[in-house]
Amino acid sequence: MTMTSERPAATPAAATTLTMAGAINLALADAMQADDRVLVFGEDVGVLGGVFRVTDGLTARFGESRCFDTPLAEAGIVGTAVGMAMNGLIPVVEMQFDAFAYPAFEQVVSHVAKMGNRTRGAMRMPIVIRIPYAGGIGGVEHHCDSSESYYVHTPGLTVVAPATPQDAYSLLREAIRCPDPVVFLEPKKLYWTKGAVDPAVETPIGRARIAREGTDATLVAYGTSVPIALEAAAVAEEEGRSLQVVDLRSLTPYDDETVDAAVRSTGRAVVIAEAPGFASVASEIAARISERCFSWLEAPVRRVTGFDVPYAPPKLEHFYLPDVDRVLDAVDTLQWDD
Amino acid sequence: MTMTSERPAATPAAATTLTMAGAINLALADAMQADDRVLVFGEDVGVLGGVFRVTDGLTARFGESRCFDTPLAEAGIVGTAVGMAMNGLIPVVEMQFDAFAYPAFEQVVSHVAKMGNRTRGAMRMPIVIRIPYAGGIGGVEHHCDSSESYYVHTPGLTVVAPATPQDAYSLLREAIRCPDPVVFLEPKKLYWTKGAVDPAVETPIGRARIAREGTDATLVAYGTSVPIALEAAAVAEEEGRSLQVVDLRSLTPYDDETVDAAVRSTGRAVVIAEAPGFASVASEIAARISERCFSWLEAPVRRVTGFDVPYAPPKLEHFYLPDVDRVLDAVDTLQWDD
Amino acid sequence: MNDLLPRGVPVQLIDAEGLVRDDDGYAAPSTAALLDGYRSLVIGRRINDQCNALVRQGRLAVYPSSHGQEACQIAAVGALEAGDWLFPTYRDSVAVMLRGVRPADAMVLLKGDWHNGYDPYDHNVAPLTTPLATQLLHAVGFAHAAVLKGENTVALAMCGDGATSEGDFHEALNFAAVFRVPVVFLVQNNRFAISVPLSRQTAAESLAHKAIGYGMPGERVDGNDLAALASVLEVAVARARSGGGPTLVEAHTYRMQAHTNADDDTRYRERSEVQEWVERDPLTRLRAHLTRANLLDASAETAIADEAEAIATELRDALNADTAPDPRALFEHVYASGNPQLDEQYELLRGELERSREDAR
Amino acid sequence: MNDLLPRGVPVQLIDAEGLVRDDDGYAAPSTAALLDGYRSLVIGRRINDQCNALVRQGRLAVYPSSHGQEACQIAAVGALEAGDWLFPTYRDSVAVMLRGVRPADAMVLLKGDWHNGYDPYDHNVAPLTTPLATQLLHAVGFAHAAVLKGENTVALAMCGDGATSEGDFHEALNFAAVFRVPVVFLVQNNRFAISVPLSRQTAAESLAHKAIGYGMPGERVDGNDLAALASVLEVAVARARSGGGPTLVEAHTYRMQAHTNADDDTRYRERSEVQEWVERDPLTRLRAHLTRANLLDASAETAIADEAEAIATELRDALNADTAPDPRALFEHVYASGNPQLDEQYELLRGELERSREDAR
Ligand SMILES: Cc1ncc(C[n+]2csc(CCOP(=O)(O)OP(=O)(O)O)c2C)c(N)n1
Ligand SMILES: Cc1ncc(C[n+]2csc(CCOP(=O)(O)OP(=O)(O)O)c2C)c(N)n1
Ligand SMILES: [Mg+2]
Ligand SMILES: [Mg+2]
Repeated sequence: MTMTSERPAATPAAATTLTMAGAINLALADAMQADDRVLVFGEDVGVLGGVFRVTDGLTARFGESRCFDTPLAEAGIVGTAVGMAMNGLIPVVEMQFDAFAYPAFEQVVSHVAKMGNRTRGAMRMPIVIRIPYAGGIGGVEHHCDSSESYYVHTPGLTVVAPATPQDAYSLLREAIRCPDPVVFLEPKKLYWTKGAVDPAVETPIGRARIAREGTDATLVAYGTSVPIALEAAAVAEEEGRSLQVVDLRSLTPYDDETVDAAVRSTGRAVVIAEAPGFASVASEIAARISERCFSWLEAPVRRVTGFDVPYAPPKLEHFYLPDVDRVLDAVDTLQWDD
Repeated sequence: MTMTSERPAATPAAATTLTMAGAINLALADAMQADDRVLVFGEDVGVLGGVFRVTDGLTARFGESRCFDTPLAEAGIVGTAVGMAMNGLIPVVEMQFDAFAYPAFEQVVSHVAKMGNRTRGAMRMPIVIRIPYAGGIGGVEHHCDSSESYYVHTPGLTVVAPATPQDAYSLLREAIRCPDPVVFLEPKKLYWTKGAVDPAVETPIGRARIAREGTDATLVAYGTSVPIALEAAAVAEEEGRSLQVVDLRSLTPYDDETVDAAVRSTGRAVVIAEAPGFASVASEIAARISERCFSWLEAPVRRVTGFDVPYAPPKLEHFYLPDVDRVLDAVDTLQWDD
Repeated sequence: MNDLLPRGVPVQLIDAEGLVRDDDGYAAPSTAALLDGYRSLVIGRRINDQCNALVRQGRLAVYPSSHGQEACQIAAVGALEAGDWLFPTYRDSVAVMLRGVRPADAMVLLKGDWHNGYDPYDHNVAPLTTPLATQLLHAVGFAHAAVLKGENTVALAMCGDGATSEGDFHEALNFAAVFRVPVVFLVQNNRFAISVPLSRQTAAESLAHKAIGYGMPGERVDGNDLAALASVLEVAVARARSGGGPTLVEAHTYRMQAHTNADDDTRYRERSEVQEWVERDPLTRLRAHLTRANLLDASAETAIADEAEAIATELRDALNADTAPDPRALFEHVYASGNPQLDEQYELLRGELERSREDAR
Repeated sequence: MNDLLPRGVPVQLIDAEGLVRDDDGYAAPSTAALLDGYRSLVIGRRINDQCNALVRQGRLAVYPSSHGQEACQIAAVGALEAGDWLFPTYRDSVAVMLRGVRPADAMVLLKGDWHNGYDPYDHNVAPLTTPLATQLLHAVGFAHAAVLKGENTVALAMCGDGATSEGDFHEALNFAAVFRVPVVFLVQNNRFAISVPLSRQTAAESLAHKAIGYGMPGERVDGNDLAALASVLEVAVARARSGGGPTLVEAHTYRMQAHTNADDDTRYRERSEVQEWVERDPLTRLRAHLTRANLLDASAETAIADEAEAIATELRDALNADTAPDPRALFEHVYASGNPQLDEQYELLRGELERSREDAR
């Protein structure tokens, strides 16, 4: 990632406790303060502050020209962001819900992802596409898709999914500094979880985090599945099993080094992701681990993912979503000799 | 798959030799003949017969109301196909090139794939979306994408990719009979390969094919990668290694039974696909084999795929595409004791 | 060809005070029709009130109220014959119910039980659609199919002002005009897309001015005047049925309440603006008109109120009944032709459920 | 507001016979401008001929000829200042070269060496764009950024008649009008989208009739009349630069040759139709006009022909030079910030290449 040294004016001196939504809001404000090429636009991001209030106060503080509402058209939002990036600006656009980013798919895949490459680096796309993703919020159809696999499979995109307020802040600041386009996935159901946020903490994109130490098996998670992995590890400990948790944080680029070292240290792995599992990010993780850690593995890599069905209606979503029991069931199948 | 017994009038009595494009053309004609709910539309599919001539003669034979050109808008083509299916017709639409299906992504993912489910089966989508896919034809940017992973990851879609004229014919007939929406991927570079086609042969969607028997290792391929796998197996034989080749034919549903049995019989596997490998169909295949054949595997499952870069320009595509050497290199790494 | 342009001012037959405005182009509906329309307005308003209450009580996951827009939905349904098709959005529950769908079934999506709660073929109503403007293409394809099949069906597709900015809106109107299919596009311009005002959706004089760009007629109508809506839509539907092709109708109305219960409209609009529109309420104006014309007396009002209350009760009872949707439903309908991977996954879930039942014992 | 509608007939200043048509709305360009335009027409035509030859000789992978449409491209470039930006399609190579891009660089995409052969910032020319209508949104965003940055830049975006059917066309014109950005949309209506005739793209009287639906002026112009094109685009660019917002200009022209060398237009259109348009050729008509006005003599003709020939030679030599693109390029530019997975993959490829070089020894 390219680094800029400027530190935002409005940044609180030290760490404060914020919700993830608050941390993202602060990151946007600090980035806009630090670099006036940064602008925010999309549907309802202006005076309303976004349907999740993530852009709250940005228009009031930075003015209509820095944070504004657009006509209701996602291809238009992303396509004009491409043009703005061509003209030297750094657009941070919001797709209101994951499924409502699909109208922009052609602009994302054929232009945002490819422009830097097709111009041999002459025309980079320092765009950030913010997408509130995944479910667990009782949302009706089209409001809870986990669409990360579409983006991760697309060369040229960088894809990030934070699981904590601190990572949300630090990774979004990085994403905005990044010369490449970044799809920034915000786990809806974690928007209101609180945590300490120190704006001074810099976290490079592409590095996973050991969220919990453990020796018996490794749980690999990202975004919404990290809290589930941590909870499962806590329960397992009571049952006398020590589970390590890796929080990927960045899906592209992917941190083979950290994941491989983790899995080799335990010899067992379970990949946890909310999206339908077939041909997904979880498939890639499982395939990579299986290939790269072959001789270390005591048991096949298990996947605990969403089922390969359209996202469930609110009253059925608890059956669909990976949960602690399902994770522990998978762990139990890891051919324990005991 | 639901079966219909009608056999088309215009079908040649016995097997004939056809190109894959010819086989697809025959399948369309036979399906239109057999069932007048079947209609074909898209860009240039009418009087021109499609840019690959796959729909050649259909308008002349069945008239403007059965095969016609639309305004130039892919979301419009797929979205109106949804409405036609709602009203009892069986639309077979053509996306001119893989990358030009992206404007229809929202209609495909949010409606075509989900309508049957969200209406509890009351409103099925017997739509076939034909997409000439992959490269190897010296096409310029956006004309050679391998986009199958996007569709395979989307619950509700059935995804098929034939590698021979016979399968192209039989699977397309099945796809048109199928009550579920089918993304039918036509390997551009195989359009002009010839083979025997017997219209009487019925091939259910969801069954893989052992394209070549072998005992030392299994090559898993589909669409454009099948001929490469077969050629690699032929070369390997000269070098004294017996490679088995599985042609998946159908990506969703996926034929675990055939693939697992094949890999368990050899204990080694290489997955070959032209698409970028990251979070792809190849990832899923490798992950499934690694998990389901764990105790049979003598070596990690290898993947030979396109690189994770935008498809190469014509003069560089031979560096990008999986080829026999790259496949044999992968086979060489399968921890042979000899 | 400029006759494809809409009028300078929206068609209005009964003004905000309930006074009749003569119009040389459009005839007012019969008094019988108006009385029946009034009845529907009262019912529609009651449904909105009831659903707002149910969402507060947590019986509905979310509710996008059409309070103040009921006239558009009633006129839309009134313009169609039984064999015709309606393509509604998430805000058109009232229209869906008026079309004959049982209130309880119409609310299944918003209750959270399942994605769509009714069989579209029972009353020729497409599923409520959320991805904006996508249903317009479905309506066009449906109508195109009807033409190809030689059926005399008209499709009426609804969308909002915000949805007109989507590419699918453009492609739908263009396909409809090029293939001259029997569709009526009804845009409920309620001046907001959640918080975004109309001025951010278009710089044109009106949304109906888009019609001429597709070669179809466009008309603007007072969206709170049931009489005007009925007449304008009647003409549009008749044109479609007689092979005259599609029409774009823009109804000028107002979203009197927040976007949904989850929205807080005080963040982005003045109460005074809302108040201005309360004075143009479609229900009060029609009541004023009918009362002034001595077509509506206390007993009639009571009868209508009772009918509305009965529907509200049915709705309340249905939604208060606790439902426990079967998890099997998650897998059953994804493929009609079956899928071995899903079978395996369902087995996994079934095993979990059985174990948890055992634990429970 | 109906003044946003285009004229009933396309603006024409010089007719097919080369005779001047007076117009009270638009003034003809100076004779100097016309002479220079003629020069560009000859060069543009020569470039098309040369590229057609090069594709036959296998030096180009594909070529979408603009034979007969050169006037549109010349006028587009002529209307812009150096600081302005051009957003071309795959058919606009002539415009790209006239903008200053070296012919050899402009043809890199179509030669197959790389996706885009020039640095867009060298001459303010966006990459040739193939996904239809997508570049219109880029132009709008670019112009919007210029406004936000307080720069007085105009963006001119080109597309074809077929592309107007795409959703992105709609979204681009709407964003441009709503934000009132300095963009000129130039639609080269050459009556075909590959094999599909204009009648399948629109039922409207003209494509320029779409403008009023966005609240921007629309104009139609004879796309084979360089004089009319220059005047109409000059007005549109001036409007954009002075804060007057976007304009939609529809140029009525014709694709005189097949869609590309890969296409066979005898399958879908009559030679007689093509012949009719040959008689409206932009080049012959301007030559007739200038000769009649004694502004063009044999020596001037020779000078221009020589200049055109020089460019053709440059093009020929550049494309006949065999190039062997470096496979490393496949990985180098995908991410500016690096990617460990790509590094591994490049190592794999490098290993293969080294082994094959060793084998070669
Ligand atoms: C493609 C798409 N983008 C965004 C949304 C999120 N969303 C739901 S309703 C809405 C506003 C729609 O406004 P309008 O079309 O005017 O209809 P109204 O809600 O006013 O009836 C938005 C942005 C969506 N449902 N679909
Ligand atoms: C989104 C998209 N769909 C389809 C295509 C394939 N295609 C390339 S050119 C073309 C016809 C374009 O016609 P028009 O816009 O009139 O431009 P012209 O070629 O006539 O200059 C088509 C269908 C494409 N490039 N992009
Ligand atoms: Mg609205
Ligand atoms: Mg054209």
